[in-house]
Amino acid sequence: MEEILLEVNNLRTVFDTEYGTVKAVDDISFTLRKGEVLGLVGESGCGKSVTNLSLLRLIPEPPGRISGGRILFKGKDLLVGDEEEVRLVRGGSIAMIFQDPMTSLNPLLKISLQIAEALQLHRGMGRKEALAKAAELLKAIGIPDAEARANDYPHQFSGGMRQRVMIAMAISCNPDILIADEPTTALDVTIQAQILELIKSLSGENTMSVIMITHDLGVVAGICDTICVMYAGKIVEKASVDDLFAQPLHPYTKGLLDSIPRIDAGSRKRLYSIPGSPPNLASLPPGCPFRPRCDKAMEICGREMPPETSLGDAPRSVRCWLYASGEGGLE
Amino acid sequence: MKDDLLLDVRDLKVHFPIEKGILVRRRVGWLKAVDGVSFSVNRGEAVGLVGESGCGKSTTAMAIAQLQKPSSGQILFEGKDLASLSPKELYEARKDFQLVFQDPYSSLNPRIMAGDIIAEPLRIYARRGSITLGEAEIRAKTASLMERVGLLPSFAQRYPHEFSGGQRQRIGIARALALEPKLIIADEPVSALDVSIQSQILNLMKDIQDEFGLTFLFIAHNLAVVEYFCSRIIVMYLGTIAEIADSSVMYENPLHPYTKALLSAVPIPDPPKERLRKRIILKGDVPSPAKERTGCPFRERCSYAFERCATSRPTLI
Amino acid sequence: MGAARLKKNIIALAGVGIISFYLLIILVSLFWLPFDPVAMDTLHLLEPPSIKTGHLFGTDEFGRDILSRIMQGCSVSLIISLGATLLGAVIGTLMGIWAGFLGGKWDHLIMRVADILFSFPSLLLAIFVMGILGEKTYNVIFAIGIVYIPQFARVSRGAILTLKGNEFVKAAFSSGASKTYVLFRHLVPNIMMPLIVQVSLSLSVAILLESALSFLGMGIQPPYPSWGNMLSGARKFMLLAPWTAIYPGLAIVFLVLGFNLLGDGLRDLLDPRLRNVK
Amino acid sequence: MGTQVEATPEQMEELKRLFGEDKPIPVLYIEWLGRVVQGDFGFSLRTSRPILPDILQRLPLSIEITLFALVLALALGIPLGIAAALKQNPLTDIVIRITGLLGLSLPQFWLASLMVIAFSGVQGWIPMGNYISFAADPIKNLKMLFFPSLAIGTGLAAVIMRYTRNSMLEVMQQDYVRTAKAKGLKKRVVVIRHALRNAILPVITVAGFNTGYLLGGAIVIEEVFALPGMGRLALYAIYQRDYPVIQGIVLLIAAMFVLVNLVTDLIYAAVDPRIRLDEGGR
Repeated sequence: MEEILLEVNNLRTVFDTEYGTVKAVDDISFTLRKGEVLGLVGESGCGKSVTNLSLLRLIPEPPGRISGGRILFKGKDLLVGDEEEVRLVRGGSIAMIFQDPMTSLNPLLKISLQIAEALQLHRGMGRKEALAKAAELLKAIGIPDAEARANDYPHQFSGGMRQRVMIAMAISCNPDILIADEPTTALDVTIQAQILELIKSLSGENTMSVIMITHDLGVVAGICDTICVMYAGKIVEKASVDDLFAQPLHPYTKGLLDSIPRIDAGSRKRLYSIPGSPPNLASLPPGCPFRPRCDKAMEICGREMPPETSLGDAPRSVRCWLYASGEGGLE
Repeated sequence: MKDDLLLDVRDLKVHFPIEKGILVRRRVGWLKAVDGVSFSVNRGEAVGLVGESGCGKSTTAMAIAQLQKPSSGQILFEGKDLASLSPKELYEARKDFQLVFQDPYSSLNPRIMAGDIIAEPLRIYARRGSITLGEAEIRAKTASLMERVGLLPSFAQRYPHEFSGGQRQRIGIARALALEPKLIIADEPVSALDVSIQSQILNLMKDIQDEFGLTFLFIAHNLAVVEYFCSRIIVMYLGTIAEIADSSVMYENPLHPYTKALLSAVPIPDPPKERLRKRIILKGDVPSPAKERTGCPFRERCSYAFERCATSRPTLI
Repeated sequence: MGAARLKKNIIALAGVGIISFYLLIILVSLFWLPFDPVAMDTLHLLEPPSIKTGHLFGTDEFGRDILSRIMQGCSVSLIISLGATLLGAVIGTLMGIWAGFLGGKWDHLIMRVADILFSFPSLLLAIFVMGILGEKTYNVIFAIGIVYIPQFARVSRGAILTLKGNEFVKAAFSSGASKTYVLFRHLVPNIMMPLIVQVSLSLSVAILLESALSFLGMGIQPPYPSWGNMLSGARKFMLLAPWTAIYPGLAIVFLVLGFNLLGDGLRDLLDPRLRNVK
Repeated sequence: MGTQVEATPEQMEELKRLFGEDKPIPVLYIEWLGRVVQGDFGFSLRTSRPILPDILQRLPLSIEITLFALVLALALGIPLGIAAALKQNPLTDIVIRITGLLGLSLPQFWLASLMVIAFSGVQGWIPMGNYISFAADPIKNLKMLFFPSLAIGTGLAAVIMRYTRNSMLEVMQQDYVRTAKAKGLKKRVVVIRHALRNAILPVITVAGFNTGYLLGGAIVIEEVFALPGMGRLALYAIYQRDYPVIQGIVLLIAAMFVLVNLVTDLIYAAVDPRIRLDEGGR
């Protein structure tokens, strides 16, 4: 197995709001190996994007604050030390792309300049060299007529093209990790296919690790090796992609998989639907946050949050009393 | 079979003028949002209209709902051409086709309570005398509608911001049901919702369809959702129809190259299957609908394109 | 909501406090003033503020008590700014709603006219209108009101246009609603808040405009006191007797500030976007 | 008008014929516009002098004060606004807000009066009927116009400060600023290269819009400081009901506004490529 590149231990991020302290990310842990594509899956408000921003300490402070845990990147804790040290990791060893390509590029600056910035900073290139490299990257990423278009402004590009530009920017410094936060959610499905194909091929040839954040289980199935399912700020289930889809354990994962319509369904049997709606993070019920919507809820679920229970080979684990060996567990 | 026809759209075109100029606005071209669309919907059927953004599916829906004036073409509802109706007749006809919208936030007036939102169509028609319901009956009906869509009738006194997205969409559905329409035009009704809420709403609409024998025109960009909900699917591309097929056969046997590409682009939540699939990756972006064009609208991105595609527009077979 | 919401409202509350204070002064001035505000007193010309003489803010070049004149000037300032704002608000809002709701060529025409009026400096516009109408107190209301028409037209039109794009408007039409029904049931109630904010901010500017007009001798005519014409009278003596210029000015500043605070505080309440930023 | 007008009966006859009391108003208006286009603004009813030279002689001073005030407003407002946005906390927020609102609440002519009271003893700073033109002595001229310009510019400075602050705070939350941070750029680079330029866009619009407000202020301020600008000409024309002069001034001011709007648009386009390349279609 490849070496561990990133290790997140018991990360907690909170937001101080007028409704009280919201635990957006509550005690999550995962590891990312070299060349691995890790999926963080969940619905809106589950904390997946906050996790992503926490990794590089990009949480707006205030109102946000990382209140605990460790983020070990190549053995070094990114949460220790001042921001200046993390800053050099950003865009260099760990790069990011975001959900909305229409707003993620600075509308007033030329494309080439925005890519060159990172090169000048992390690779110490001169301005001219960086601009030339930027055009080269654009070409590599599939922008037709790249040299001329490098001098265009973002508004002259379509959504799909802008996401390509974002990717070119992200991979410009050959990062170890690419964090992609819902990179295709704002795009049409045929463009989504183009972008996913591009990310897949990049992770393949550069042995770059990818953290893919998405709400779309279909996207995850096609691109990820490992998956963490998040609910209400917690990782409720972790598994390799095959295990997760073949044998989901957590009732939430099961419910989610059964509730998405599939194009290959053939027979049109009724979709399952999870009752209720995701909880308000500012007023979580005691115990397991999924309990009010869970059809397997037991008495203990209302009292205590289940611990992370490892099952079978790593990374398989689940946070559910159905599998916890302790009090009230079934197995 | 002829009796079963509820909606018949014939060569519908919606062109928007593109205007330029600050003082004197002059037309510099047309944006052909919908450019010659014909299809029909039978009673009790659920027909899906799919396509990517800018393909004209929503404009088509708005034109059918008489909220957008068509440039040409006919919309026959129960055999009557809606464009030829007098305002009074159109007002009467509206009762029979109602809308469900995409955005659960902007589709409900923030200053009106849920119960009044649902009762609004009833009150409007009752006041003009086209339905005879007293205020007490309207309230009773509102309560039963709320119950039907899965909301507590006691929520009638709440304002929209006190509901979750899924609940708001339920309010929207109850409002559409209030006048007991024959056709419901649902414009991306689940795209703004979370995955776990999507299936709740889809199932609710399915149950309602069975219960009331409703006809659905369902607009969405998500093929899997449309395939689940509808029995027939219309695929649109750049203001025109690329393919119409029964949803049971579409996945197995798509004909149009665009449908093929579209289907192959939809990810399937099944890792072993995904690994084996061969994707058709389309080149480039959808061209602008403001551009003048001849021939097949898909030809620039089509891997099968040949000479004739550039010169003449294929007709629907 | 709760605490944070209230904290932001401190701004609005401070505004309400200041305005209430002025209203109280008006109420008092109806029944009692320290001195007769128009009575000249040649024995006490340009006397500095003093408790002993009873002239707390001093006297002006005719020996008139400045405090009494300021108190008397209160009601004029408020009546004129209220009148002008209401005039502009009613006409402007109607125009804006009409333009925004109907769209098309009416919209184009009304907004062109509004743009032209709007681009003209408001004080100059008011001065020229006064020049044409003549220096009468009620003309000040017209002059300032005209300045406000395009401003209210723009605000209400913008609000209507934004609202019109909402799906609930489409929903209402498909529920069989008529245009008038949609306008009065769905649109107008939703533009009231931005209009109230605009009224509050306009009141503050109206007071400034009125005082400027009176300062230039085109507004309220002496001997009737207004803060603007008091400052105008003080010009020749302000080096000798600064209190003649300072106190009437302070009276203007605090009332204007009161309306600005109120308007600004209210704006917070209605703009959810700014609420996060602030 | 009438008796006090210092014009000979012959001239009055000439004027009456010129203004053609027998013709309907729209016709008169069009005829007047026709002459204006040829540079003929007509004659003053009071002094019977041609109007245009009089206006043109006084216009530069008013423009100078307006521009000076604009520069002061920008120089004060933008840095303060940025500082307020970057040092955001509940205390500075409330201080900045109240300061800003207070700045808006000060009548310009009163502020000017206070300046006269405070600085009249200081040689050369307060102009009192001893105006020195820029051409004659630039330094003395600027010194003399500093307080008048400051009195007009304070209000706009407050407006600009608030706009800059709010705009800056909004921009700092934009996705592209997050992108810039995720690139690893220094905070200073993020703020200056990515945030500031975007934040300044709405400020340009506001500044352009308010240049009119400054010019309006200039006219009152000229009165307080006894400066021989267009404002005094306008005021006297109004006092005297000298309609041809008023008409001429209104027209010139309107023309200046078209110019100011044009300049604003040009500056905007220079900063924002979206406007530049969209063929001016906003």
